[in-house]
Amino acid sequence: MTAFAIVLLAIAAAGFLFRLLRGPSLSDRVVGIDGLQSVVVIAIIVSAARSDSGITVETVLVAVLVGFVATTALSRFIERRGN
Amino acid sequence: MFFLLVLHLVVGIGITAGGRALGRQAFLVAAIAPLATVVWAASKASSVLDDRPVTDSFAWVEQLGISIDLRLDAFALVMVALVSGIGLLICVYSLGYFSHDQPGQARLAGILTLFAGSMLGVVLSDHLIALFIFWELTSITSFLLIGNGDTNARARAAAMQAIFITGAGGLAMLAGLIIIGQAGGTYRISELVLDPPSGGAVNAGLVLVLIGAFTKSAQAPFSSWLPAAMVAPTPVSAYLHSATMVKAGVYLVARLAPMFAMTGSWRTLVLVVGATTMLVGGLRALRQHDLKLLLAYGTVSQLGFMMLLFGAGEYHIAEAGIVLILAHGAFKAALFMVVGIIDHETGTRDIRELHGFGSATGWRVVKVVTVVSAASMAGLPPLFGFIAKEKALDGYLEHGDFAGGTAALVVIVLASILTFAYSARFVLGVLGVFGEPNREVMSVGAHSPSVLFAGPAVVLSIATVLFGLAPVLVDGVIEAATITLFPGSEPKPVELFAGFNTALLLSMVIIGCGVGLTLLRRPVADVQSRASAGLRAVPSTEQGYLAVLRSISVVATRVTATVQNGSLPIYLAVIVLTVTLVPLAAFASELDELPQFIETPTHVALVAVMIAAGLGACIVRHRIAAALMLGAVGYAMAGLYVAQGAPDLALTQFSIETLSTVLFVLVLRFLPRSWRHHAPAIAAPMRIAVAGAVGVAVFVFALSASNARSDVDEPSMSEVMIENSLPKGKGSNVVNVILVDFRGWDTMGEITVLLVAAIGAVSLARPGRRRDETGAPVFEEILDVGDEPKLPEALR
Amino acid sequence: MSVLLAFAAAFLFATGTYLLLQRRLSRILIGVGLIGHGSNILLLTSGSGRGLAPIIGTADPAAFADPLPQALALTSIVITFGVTAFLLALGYRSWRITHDDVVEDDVEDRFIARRRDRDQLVAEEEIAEREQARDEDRR
Amino acid sequence: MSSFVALPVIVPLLGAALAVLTSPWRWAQRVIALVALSSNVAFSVALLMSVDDGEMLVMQAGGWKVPLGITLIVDRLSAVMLVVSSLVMLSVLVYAIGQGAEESRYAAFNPVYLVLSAGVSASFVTGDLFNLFVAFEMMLVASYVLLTLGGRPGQVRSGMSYVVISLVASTFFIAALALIYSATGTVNMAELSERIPELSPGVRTGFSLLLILVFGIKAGLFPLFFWLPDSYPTAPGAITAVFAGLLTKVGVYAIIRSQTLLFPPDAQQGTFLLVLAGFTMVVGVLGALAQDDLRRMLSFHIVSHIGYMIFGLALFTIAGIAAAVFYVVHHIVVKTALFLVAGLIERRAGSDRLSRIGGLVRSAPMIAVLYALPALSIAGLPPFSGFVGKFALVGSGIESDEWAIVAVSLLVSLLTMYVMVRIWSGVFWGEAEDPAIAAWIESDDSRVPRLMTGAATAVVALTVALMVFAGPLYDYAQRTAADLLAPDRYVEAVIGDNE
Amino acid sequence: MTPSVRLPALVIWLTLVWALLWGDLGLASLLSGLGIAVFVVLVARPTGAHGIQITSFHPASALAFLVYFVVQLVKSNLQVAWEVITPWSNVNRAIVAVPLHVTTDGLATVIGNAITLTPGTLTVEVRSDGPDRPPVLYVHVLHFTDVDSLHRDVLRLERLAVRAFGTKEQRSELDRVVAEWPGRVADDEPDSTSTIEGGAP
Amino acid sequence: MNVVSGIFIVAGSALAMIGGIGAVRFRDLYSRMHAAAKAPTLGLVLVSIGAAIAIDTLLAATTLLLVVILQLLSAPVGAHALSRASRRHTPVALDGPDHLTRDEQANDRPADPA
Repeated sequence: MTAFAIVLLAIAAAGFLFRLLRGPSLSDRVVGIDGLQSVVVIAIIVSAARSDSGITVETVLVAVLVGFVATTALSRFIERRGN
Repeated sequence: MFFLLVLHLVVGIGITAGGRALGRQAFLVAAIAPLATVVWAASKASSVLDDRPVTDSFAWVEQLGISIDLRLDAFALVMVALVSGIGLLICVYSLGYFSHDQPGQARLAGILTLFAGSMLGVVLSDHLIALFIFWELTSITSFLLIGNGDTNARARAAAMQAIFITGAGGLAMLAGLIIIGQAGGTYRISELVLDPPSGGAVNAGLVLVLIGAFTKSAQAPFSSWLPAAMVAPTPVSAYLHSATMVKAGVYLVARLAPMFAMTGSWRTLVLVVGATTMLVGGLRALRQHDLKLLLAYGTVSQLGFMMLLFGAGEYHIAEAGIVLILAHGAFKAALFMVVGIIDHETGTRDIRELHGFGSATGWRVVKVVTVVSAASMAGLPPLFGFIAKEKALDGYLEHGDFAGGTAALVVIVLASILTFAYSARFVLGVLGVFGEPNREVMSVGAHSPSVLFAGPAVVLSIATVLFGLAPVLVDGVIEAATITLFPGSEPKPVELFAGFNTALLLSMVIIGCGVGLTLLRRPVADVQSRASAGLRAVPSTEQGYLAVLRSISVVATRVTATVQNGSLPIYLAVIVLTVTLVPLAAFASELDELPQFIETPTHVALVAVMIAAGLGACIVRHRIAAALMLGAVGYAMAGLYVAQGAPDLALTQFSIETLSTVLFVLVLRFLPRSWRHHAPAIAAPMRIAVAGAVGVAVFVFALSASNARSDVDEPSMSEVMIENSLPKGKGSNVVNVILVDFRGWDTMGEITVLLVAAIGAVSLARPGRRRDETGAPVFEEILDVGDEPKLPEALR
Repeated sequence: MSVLLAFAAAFLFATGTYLLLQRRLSRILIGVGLIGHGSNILLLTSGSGRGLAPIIGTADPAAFADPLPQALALTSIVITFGVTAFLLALGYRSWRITHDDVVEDDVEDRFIARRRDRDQLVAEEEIAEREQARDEDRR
Repeated sequence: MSSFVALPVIVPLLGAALAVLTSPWRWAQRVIALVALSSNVAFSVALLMSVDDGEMLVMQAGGWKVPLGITLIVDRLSAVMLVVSSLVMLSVLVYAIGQGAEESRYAAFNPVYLVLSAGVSASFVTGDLFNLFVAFEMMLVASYVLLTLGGRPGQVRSGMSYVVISLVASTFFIAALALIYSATGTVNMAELSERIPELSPGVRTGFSLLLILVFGIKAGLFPLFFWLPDSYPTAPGAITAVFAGLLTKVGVYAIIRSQTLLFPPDAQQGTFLLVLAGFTMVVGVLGALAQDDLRRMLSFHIVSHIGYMIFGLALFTIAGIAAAVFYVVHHIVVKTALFLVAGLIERRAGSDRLSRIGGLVRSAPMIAVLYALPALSIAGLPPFSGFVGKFALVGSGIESDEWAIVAVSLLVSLLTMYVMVRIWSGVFWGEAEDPAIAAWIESDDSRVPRLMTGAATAVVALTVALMVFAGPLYDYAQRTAADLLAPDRYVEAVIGDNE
Repeated sequence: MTPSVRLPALVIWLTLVWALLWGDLGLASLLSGLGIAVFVVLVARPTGAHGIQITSFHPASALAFLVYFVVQLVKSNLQVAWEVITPWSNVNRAIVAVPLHVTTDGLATVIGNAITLTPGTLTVEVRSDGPDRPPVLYVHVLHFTDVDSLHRDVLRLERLAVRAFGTKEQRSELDRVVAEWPGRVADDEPDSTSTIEGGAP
Repeated sequence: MNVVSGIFIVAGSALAMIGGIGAVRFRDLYSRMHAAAKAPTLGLVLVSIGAAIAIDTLLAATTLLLVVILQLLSAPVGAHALSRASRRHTPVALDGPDHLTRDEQANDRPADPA
């Protein structure tokens, strides 16, 4: 089950990675990395579920918390300097 | 004996440091040290001559065998007499030479005293390394003394030349001494004499030692520094560059020749070099107009003479050398003093500007001193110099039956003719014969020298005459000295007239030819200058020195400009290539099998992300975009951490990645989007090649290191850590326990690093409170020059 | 350590190196970041291999991932981050001064390179003096 | 006594923390820093005496036994390094206070300086390879901050190069650590000493080379030294002295330690090190010759002399290593002294460009003497400590029949002397060409603060002391070398302690 | 919420986050979290002037809001899925200005966020015309048909939000607006039949 | 792990995949944002629920709840911040790269700051 989920997530990661690499604007890349981050977070939760380990979940908490900060900072940058 | 050295040191430093108030009286104070030495040496003379040398020793670095062993034997006694006796006279002479108080005199007096101490150390040392130590000290003090008139660029250049050449020789010599010492098992000369080592290494060592001795004693081809050193004040020239320091090389040769003259190429080398030096020096002396340079080249020639005498390693010949050392010390110092007097009173040393000095008593005395000393130099009887020459000729005639002995004799005769000629030239020059009418006349009516000024030269002349007439006065010392050098030898007595022999005949020939050469001086000069013009293509030693200096300079600039090109990318390329490629072969040799290719499909996905984003980071042009690629790699890393069972790491990775991104954005937002074009320091294909090499290397490292794990039986540290985490660390999260407890010391350091980095970053990035006219904050540190003293405009 | 992960580390080292060899601080920083990731992969895989999070009580210790490399990697990540942050501050400062993030060549080194191009000598004074003295001597 | 081992790290760190808290009051910071560093001197001397008398002092940080925790160990080598470094740190601090420049202007100076001291000490006392990395980083990050204190354009430029190169070096160090752990399963040096010989020869050799090069970047070996001459001269005056004297030597220490302790004789890279040493010596001294700026000359010169130390190590004989240890100690003190004097010269003459100034021997004879002593020493002229070091090196080289390196070292010694003499001639002799500068130099002497001169004098006095006590020091170095060549004692001290 | 309620709430929230970050709901981590939270609150002194300010809270209505929100979220995802499978089906993107009726920033934020997570819409910008005037949202619409339906949907969301988190005045104000609005918006229950452009035609 | 949690997890992952595909296939920035802001968010929620069921401890559940709340708060805010920022710097053009048929914001804005 989780293996299947991982495959799905890999496809998702590929999609976002494509966006990150392809651009064309900086905002697009931010969309890409944001998505990538979400996918990694989801993947971590999936692996936590698989390995039954609660500790891994904390990682996710932090990731979600700080990921938002990065997006905001990047947005601020785009706002000031453009794409 | 140490008290003498310490006395010199104390007096020297005392005068240098506090002697300003003394003015020229500093030289009187300075005289204390040589005076004490002379008195002390005199008191020890009888026991020393009885073959009961005085010794003293101080172990400095025992494990290395460096100890300061002093030994006053008969030969040393001769040298001490020379060093301290002339030193004493020079001090007195300086009082006359420096007639006014000038700043810097005390410094000169102090360094002169230090030199005297060092020179004393050289001649008293019974230990090769101790000798070397004092030897180098004389080089240093000589450097300071030559450069005494430091505002004169020529003085500086001459000082540099002297220390460069003698320093180079000194280093060769150091290596040579070490080789000899290691081969002989001791550095103590008095022990080496008993059992001199031999062998290939010792031969090489001896050549090196000889190079050192040659440079110090201004032998060809290292002689160029000595004439250049004549820019020094005359007392210095008289003392260092004629009477004492330049004899250090000769002294060393004298000490070593009895042991090593038969070893390897010693004798050939010494004879060839000595002969060349003697001839070339004489020829060049003959062409000088500057009295001081004339003497300098004369000194070079005489030093070559001494090399010929001591280097042969024959005690009969060496005995002549001892006589020559003494005689030379007396007449050459006196002549230098005369030059100093003339220079000081008339302001010139050019023989074309001298027309005689009138008949003041002082000048008459000077003329007498000149004639007597020059005659001694020329080898006229009944002076001390004559005895030296006579003994030398006799020695080579009777005992020069070794290879090259006859050639040496011929050279001595030829060079002695030259010596006669330049001695005559000196005398005639002082007497005003060369004075040219179209030149400014400096000498006539010059103030006549004071008693103190002329006195020391007179004393030396008296010695020249006295020892010439009554050699028996020094006979005992010289014989004892010879026996010291050659234990068991039976030297002939020193006497003025040894009977009608071949040597006497040769002396007559020399004098006759010398007179002829002097009479024919004009045609000879013409021939010489034509020859010299023809020889211009042949590099002189001076040119050799300059070429060395120049090539050092060119090589230094080229190498530095190439290696240190100032470009960070190139530095980094060299560094990463070195670090990765050098160990590559070693690791690659162990890479015989590959581990499993893929552990889990998850890895494939994560690595794919890393690779794609990594490539993206290289390709994208936008800064932030590249930073985002890095971020993507970071997230993939976080994923990998989780996959490897390292959630704590993933957590950290997320936080750090995000923080980095934020910081990047914070900083990069200021940078212009479009930039001035800079040519890359390294072209892209080259960068790719370097990157590829690094990648391959890391790949190999990683695989062969992990293969190697199977070679080690012991468990890894972490197994113990897992066992102990709960019972001892009181924590179930092993990573946390490691960080907080087991390796808390690391964590303390890590926190410190973070804090310091934060302090640094804040202090760099924080603008000051001041604002400029547009209201923008001013970075105070950039502008703040603080309360440093206001510099003159030129220094900004 | 699998071949794949070794390759990943090597690849990160390579791309990082490629970026390092450029003049812009921003690129260099990204290069350093990549190399850092590469070395962390090496560190992480230096242990006993894949495993479960090493938390006592959650599983059999034999199945644990090696905890020590994790701790070491953590320390190194944090330290590298601190230094990177400082470097960024330097970059900012550089921008304040030059309005760019190019790491310029060292001025003094360029000066020496120019001297080489003009074949100037180091010990000019000494050589000139000695040459002059020699010429006088010759006359 | 073995609990003393951690003090040279902990005391400065505590001091740093206090100094941060007291940052509004400079006098308080000064008192703290001086007390911390003075007590460091005291601890270090105590450690040295205790270690020289008997056993190595081992402390397991936090009481965690091997292999749980981090081993801190002081043997003869560490002890002497601690003593010299603490002395140098203390005197330079006094000098910096006297200078009234960066130290007075920036509150960050004292704390960061103390961290630097802690980092240096930590590098010397650690018995754990990873902890060595952390210690390096403590030292380096402090050095970054100190180097760029003031943020002037030159500092920022060279600071970037310096930080980037150090960062890359650190990353490679981490990679090397990873590989070593991967192969052996430990990072404790004593355990490594036992396990590395079990590895296959290629891997052993590879690790040996890798560590030499990684540490070589910090030590400033050819061809890894480029960062050094570009960055050191831009640091604030007093700081350059510490950098020049100490930081590279920490790299040298790491090379000596790792080569002798970790690797069996067949993996020790004697020949390779000799080649590196030769190039390092030559290129460094040529670099120094090509410069006009006093501090740059001296900085290049550091590189050259690192070659000497490596030369001694590369022989892997007692005589060679003893010479290297002696040379390290000598060089730390003497180089620091030279840089401090260079600071005096700059303050007195307003510039440190040889082509612009001159004649200081008349206007500032005291500085001339202060320069002459260490300069003669570093040029290897007798009877100064540099001569003893050179003698020991050349002697051991000849003993081992390494003629090429002996020849190179002597040639370099000559060029070194030439450099020192050129500085002397340029700074102290002659006179400034520009009359304004000449007048400035002639004018009164009061602008060099007494405390600066005093501190410089103290370090110069230390160089003289090295000469006087060269005998005992060399004895000590020889005992150290014997220890280093027999790592069993070290391993026994660390691991035996466990039972 | 008055500060006397808000600050303790903040402390509790921070303590909880702290404890969860430590991955430990034990006494030690709760206590230390409490300490840190109190410290943070005392040091930071959040006055609420610039922060998001929720002025009131009604659990029942909030639940209604949540249910509506979740349903919308699911729906919006289905929509995106559909879009992904059949792209370019209805290329009619637009940015529409939607005036709000509430004046507090906090509510505007909640509404704006909810809009982003509801089908076919994405808040692009919030324009604030002054402290006392309601802000205007600019909404990016994937399938634009007409302005009115969009306004209506937002109003529905706004009303739910105000009922959940608004003050009494705000609620009555909203009721008034809704009453004035032509058409059916007053339904409390989410109505799947009259939403905005669900799916593709 | 039971079937229920498995279904949740697969569903969530599928949503994430849909977001990823959307990020590739949508032709303009805002549409891509629609995809990126919504799909992974719900995906995360679903996976969290699945994981909470699977792990079945109070701590994990609480943490995951917190994760969900934070994600629900932050995703739209991030998307909003990003879209606003892009909007300010993108030249207004109907039928331009953003494929807009109507842009009321352009009318309300006096001038384009870019």
